[in-house]
Amino acid sequence: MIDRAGGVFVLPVAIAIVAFFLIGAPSSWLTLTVAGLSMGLMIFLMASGLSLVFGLMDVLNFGHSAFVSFGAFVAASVLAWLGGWLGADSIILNSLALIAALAAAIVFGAAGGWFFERVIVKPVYKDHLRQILITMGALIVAEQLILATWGGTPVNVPRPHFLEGAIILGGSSLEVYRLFAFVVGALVYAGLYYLLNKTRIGLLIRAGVENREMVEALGFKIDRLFIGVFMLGSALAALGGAMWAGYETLITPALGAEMMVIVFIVVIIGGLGSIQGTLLGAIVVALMQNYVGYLSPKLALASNMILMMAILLWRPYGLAPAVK
Amino acid sequence: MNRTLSVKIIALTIWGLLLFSPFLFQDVRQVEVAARICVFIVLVASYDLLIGYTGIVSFAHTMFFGLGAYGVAIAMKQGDNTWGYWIVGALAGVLVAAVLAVLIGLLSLRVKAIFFAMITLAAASVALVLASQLSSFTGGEDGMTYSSPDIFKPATKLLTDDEGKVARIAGVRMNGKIAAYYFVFFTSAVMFWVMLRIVGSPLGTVLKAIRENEARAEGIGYRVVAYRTAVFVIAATTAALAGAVYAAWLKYTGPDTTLSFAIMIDILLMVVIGGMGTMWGAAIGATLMVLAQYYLRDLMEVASDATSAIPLLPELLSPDRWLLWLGIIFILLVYFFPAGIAGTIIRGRAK
Amino acid sequence: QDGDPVKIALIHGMSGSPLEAFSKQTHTGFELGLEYATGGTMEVNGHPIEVIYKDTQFKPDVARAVLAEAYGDDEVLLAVGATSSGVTTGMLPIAEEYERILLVEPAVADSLTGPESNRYVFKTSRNSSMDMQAQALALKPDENLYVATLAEDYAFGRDGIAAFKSALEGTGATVVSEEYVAQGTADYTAVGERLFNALKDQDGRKVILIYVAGSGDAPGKLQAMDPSRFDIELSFGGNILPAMAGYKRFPGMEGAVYYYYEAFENEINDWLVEEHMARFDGPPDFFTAGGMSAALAVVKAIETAETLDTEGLIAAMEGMSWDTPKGEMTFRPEDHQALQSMLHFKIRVDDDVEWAIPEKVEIITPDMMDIPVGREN
Amino acid sequence: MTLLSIKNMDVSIGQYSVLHGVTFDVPEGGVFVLLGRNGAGKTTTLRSIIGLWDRPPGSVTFRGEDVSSLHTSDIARKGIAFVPENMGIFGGLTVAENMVLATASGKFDQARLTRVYELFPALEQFWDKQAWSLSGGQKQMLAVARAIIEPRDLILIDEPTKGLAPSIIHAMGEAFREISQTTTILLVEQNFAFAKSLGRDMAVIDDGRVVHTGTMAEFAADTALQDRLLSLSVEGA
Amino acid sequence: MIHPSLSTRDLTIRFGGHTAVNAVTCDFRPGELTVIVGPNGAGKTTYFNMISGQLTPTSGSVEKDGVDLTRMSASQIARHGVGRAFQLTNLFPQLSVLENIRLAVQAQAGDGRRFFTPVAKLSELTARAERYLEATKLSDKAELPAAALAHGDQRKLEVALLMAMEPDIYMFDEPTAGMSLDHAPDVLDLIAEIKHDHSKTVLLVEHKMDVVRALADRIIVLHNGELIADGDPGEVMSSQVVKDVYLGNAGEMA
Ligand SMILES: Nc1ncnc2c1ncn2[C@@H]1O[C@H](COP(=O)(O)OP(=O)(O)OP(=O)(O)O)[C@@H](O)[C@H]1O
Ligand SMILES: Nc1ncnc2c1ncn2[C@@H]1O[C@H](COP(=O)(O)OP(=O)(O)OP(=O)(O)O)[C@@H](O)[C@H]1O
Ligand SMILES: [Mg+2]
Ligand SMILES: [Mg+2]
Repeated sequence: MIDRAGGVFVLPVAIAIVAFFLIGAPSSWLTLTVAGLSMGLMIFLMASGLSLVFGLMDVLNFGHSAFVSFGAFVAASVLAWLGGWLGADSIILNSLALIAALAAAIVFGAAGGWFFERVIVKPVYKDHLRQILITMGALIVAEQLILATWGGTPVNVPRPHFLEGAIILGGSSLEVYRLFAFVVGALVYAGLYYLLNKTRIGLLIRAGVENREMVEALGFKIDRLFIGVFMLGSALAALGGAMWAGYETLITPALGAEMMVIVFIVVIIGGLGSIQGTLLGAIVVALMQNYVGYLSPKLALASNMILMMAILLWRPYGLAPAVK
Repeated sequence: MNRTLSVKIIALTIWGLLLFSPFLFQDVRQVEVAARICVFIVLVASYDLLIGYTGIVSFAHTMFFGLGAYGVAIAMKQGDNTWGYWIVGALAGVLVAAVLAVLIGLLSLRVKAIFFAMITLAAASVALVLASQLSSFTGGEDGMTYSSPDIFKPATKLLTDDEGKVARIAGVRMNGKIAAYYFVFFTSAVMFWVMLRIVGSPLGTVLKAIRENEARAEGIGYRVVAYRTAVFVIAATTAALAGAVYAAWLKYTGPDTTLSFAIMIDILLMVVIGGMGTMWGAAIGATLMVLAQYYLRDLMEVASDATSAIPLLPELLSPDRWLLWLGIIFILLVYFFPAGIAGTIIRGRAK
Repeated sequence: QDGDPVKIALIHGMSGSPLEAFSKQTHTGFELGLEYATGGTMEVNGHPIEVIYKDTQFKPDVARAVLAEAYGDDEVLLAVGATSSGVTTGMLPIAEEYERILLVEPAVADSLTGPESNRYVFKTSRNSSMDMQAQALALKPDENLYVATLAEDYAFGRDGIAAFKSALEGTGATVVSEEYVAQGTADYTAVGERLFNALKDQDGRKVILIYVAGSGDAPGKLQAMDPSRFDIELSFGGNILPAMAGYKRFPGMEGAVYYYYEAFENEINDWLVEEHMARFDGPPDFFTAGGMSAALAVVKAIETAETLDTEGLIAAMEGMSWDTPKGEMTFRPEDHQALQSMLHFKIRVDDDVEWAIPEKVEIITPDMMDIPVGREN
Repeated sequence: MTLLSIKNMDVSIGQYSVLHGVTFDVPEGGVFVLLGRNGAGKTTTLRSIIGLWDRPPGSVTFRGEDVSSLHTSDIARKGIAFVPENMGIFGGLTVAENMVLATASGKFDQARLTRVYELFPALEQFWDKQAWSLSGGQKQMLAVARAIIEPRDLILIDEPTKGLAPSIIHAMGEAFREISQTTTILLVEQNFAFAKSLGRDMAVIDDGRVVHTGTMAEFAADTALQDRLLSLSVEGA
Repeated sequence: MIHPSLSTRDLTIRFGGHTAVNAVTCDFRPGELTVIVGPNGAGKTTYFNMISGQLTPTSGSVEKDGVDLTRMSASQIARHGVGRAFQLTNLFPQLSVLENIRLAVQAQAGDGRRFFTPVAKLSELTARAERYLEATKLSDKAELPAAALAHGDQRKLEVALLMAMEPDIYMFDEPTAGMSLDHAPDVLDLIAEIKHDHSKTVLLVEHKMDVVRALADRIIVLHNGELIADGDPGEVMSSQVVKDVYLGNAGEMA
């Protein structure tokens, strides 16, 4: 399995090389590639929580996008509230404001995830259909709550000065914020990888999805684990939303819903439940979008769909599904 | 047994009310509401064929609905408002829906349910984008208006009295509006009846078997992919027909009346509220949901006014937040009555 | 009959879309407009005015039902609405069917007064042609100007760019490239590279004109790619105030918008700003001004109509001019589109103000523009 | 000494009443066999002991402590292992992973592991395979192996010999005999020959009631009783 | 000699590096009941899976009455008259017992494609389904959902489903596993009855030696995927190799 899946991990490299020759202009290629990679990691942040919950717990959470939106708005509010720090001339204060905003989003996501698992998802484990339905209901409620709290008008997201602007390298421009997003995404990936592959938690959860009763009969409190995973997934979504808010700088309550289709596509392309797959899917999607957008804008919109269909025909379970 | 009967009685009462509604409630809004209920009963029932009976989760149902509606809209806009163009448009829409359903079905009904759901979601969003981008043809985001056959025009006199004016029966003017309503009513009723026959037939049992245990159904000799594709096509063409009827009634077709994801969610809500896997439930679910869409808001206005003295409550009961309450009601329904209204009545209290 | 109330329906999306905030602004403006025009009595020529509110839920079919209900059951004299162009398109035939007036505000599309419309439709909101012509004028086009355009790939974007190009015709300016992105695009890197590559080797003034309505913050994304290294300027229209905060990144940028509360100097606007500040603790935004303009039109029409019915109103309104916070507006008799002034602005950043200030350069009056006539009544 | 004592257990599922006042005591040490026809309620009894029904009325006392209101995982942690009728294998996990989850610490006691390998060589052979691909009998072996990989006080086993080849049944019998030196086994079994060879004490359940308790030796000797309670028309090998 | 109704030629399947069934060549004749024995994991179920189309062989072929079944889908094979009951119960859990059986009857009658006649009107279908209910003594549970049956009754329903398919080839995979002693005879009687209809071919996987002795006309032995013995019951069971690999005297397992 592993060695066979190994091949798919060179896919982004292959795409990038082909694109290099098609694009011709190295500076444009570099701009597009760096932008694509960091966009991929931002999408990964939003998608990883979904993939985790979806793949490990077999819960299809349509409400995931609500956490993305909540994360974005909470971070925006904290940043606005800490406007003084943000505007200050000290990098330390700037960073503190940023960290506070991201942390607030994470805490909010985790807390929301706890509530969500207890109230919404718990009764419908193992029942896909009801999961889809009930999480959709929750999505409606969450969107209304966001509307009621923050209103429908777009909210401006201030961001620290040191994340503004671009580094010009030859003829290419590399946005600072994207580089920052790249780093955050890579750190999260490393953390998740460790958690799932180097600890027993991943195993227990997978076992629990198959047969909850048996895991309990073996002496584990599956409830707590599930809540934990759910909180983690939601917190990741919120973090992803917060990062996305910083990228978008102007956000509306529709933000989460707008990102949802791409997030689903990424999770599917990557293969369910595998963090590696999700990262791979996110990067492939983001790169393709940039290259195709440059080479043939008309196709840009369809590129995701075509990519998904093609990959599913080639590998019906996605690029690197969790071994099942 | 008699529990099933009571569900049937409720659903038949709904159809009865729909039959006489122009006479029972004589205001403008109710005709619109009643027509919408008719169309959505068909739409929801056809969707239930997929989700409730066969266990196929598709998000492309609005796409098929839209194909029928757009077929009629484009034909009547490019041509004229005669029945010929309605038929051409409806047939074209149904045909395209059938072809697409076969393609999607054969290509992807083999894959895991969740992948199928995502593929249909992708297809539906492509349809939405196409409708928006081919604006010279489809009217784009704004949709298009056209006129419906002359007999549906409010000025048409179906019956005249001695003075040559529109006759009234029980106070209701026998004009084109009535003709349009009964067109919607009868076409919907026929489609609903056909679907009832389908689920009661041996085919219906096979569909349920596929939902329950696909591999075993294959093992006792049923070609599962063929059956799934067949039911997908049946559902798709029915939805397209419903779209064609709705297009004639509305005289407007646009993404927000046919293709949008919001309608897909409405359909899902209706199926669940009514009860998955019961055709009769579809009628109940569609009715309640459409009524909620039109009247919950008014109801909340009253509630909000009534509680205006109490802090916070009026804020939460603000009519603009009616969707919030609908969402909460929906969650509670899925939680406590997973079988929906019809299913709960049939199965009784015990879980 | 003297003393009979006059009913007016406000039909907007109040739920189901983030755009509901725009509807609320419109309502506020409309109510303030009635208050101003009636001196607070809410009576016109002795007729008390009664406003009925209806929610389209941003669904055309619901909108049609509630509009029909307003005309048929509530018997309103006229209706005002709606928020999005699609919903409003669906409502047009109902006005014709019931032979009652539909006053369009704040939906934008040109087509609402186009060939598919009908003589019962009046429109006080500005249309895309106005946006884009004003935008073109704000660029002061001449032979030295090279423009690349960026818009979303659907009717709204394509029509806007077409209007923009027709405004440039005869000025000598060149459009070197038109780029269209899918709606909802969030990453503008690819299209940015294409735009830069198209413009960077021109010699002359190089401008990217952005006409993107969605929330993707296209200007910010392009700005982040540092167009100034190729001497490329960005130009785009104004926005609602919360969004104008993001414009602080573009000091000196010039463009056009149809209202900013400090830009218009007239009695009505002074009153509006003062009252709005007092009641809502902030200045009015452009949908508020739009709502107020609609109310002022309604009151004047009722005041001057010879008979208080649809035909009387149409007669009064065709060619009618009236005063609004945005100056004088006039309903063109041909297609019932109201012509109005636009603001050519230049962005000024003031750290004490939450948003970037679109400072007045010039008011572009209707006679400076050539807005195509949509239909012949 | 009594290890586990069940008193007046009633269970109903939906409108069906399945157990009516089931009462019996399992003494410490040895194998206690629970017999009964299909549908008598044996599985239900085991599931109730380990807490997989919501709080059945009646009491379950383990080492003198009432555990009937505890959560399943807490009951398990008191030292009770459960081998369910459907085996409860995690098909998506490998054999090794299935086994790891049955240990408290995540580490194997090497001696016990070796013993498991001896008993069920197939498990060693398929150690890194996904468990769903095992044969029916191999799954059964895995299920039992999980229960004995750690020391426990009580093992509840539901029909372990179902579908096993005679040679394996034989081996398993040996294993149970060995385990029962140190651990009590509560065994539900249809294979009377197997049960007879292992059991020290026994009870028969019929129609949700305990209809007989006693020692296996007495019961095995009394064919009339067997006939009445179990209708042993096909005598086991 | 009677023509074989079913035969497998060099039937082989590999999973990764593991050969689960290795070049099994065997003929089965109408009127004959063949018991397949072998230690756990010998490949008995896998052999069945290849014949009935749940798995596609790596190489080799399956033929029934001269028709090559090797690459056919499970449903095609079922329609060719090869029926199969499963080792692990495999039913339609939420459908009633009657509906479960009626599905098989309907498939056999080719009625699944009728979409406009209410099932209730097809009384001959129901009547046939009820016959199998009676035969398996499940009549009083006809309206219960299959999921609510106790394990033993589910096994019976599994057998009833197979009977209702009325195939030419019957394949039973441990039909009495987990059945109590008072229920097993019902099922065994049914199998014996099928055997007496001399046009049917029966394949049976079974571990219970008393059952094997009572029913078998012939026994074949699988071990590590290979066919190691084939012949008369008495002979095979007393052969040394079977004692070694299967019956086991003191647990000396390979
Ligand atoms: N979910 C359920 N719904 C309704 N009845 C049930 C359900 N589960 C079990 N039963 C009934 O409870 C009774 C006892 O079942 P149980 O599984 O405990 O029997 P058992 O003695 O283990 O039988 P077997 O030997 O067949 O495994 C049976 O009659 C069965 O029909
Ligand atoms: N899909 C598969 N992938 C990998 N290995 C498999 C697969 N199916 C079966 N096997 C292996 O093939 C071997 C034969 O399994 P099979 O189920 O046929 O045994 P069996 O003879 O039926 O045993 P039992 O009597 O225990 O049911 C087993 O070792 C099993 O692990
Ligand atoms: Mg049992
Ligand atoms: Mg087997």
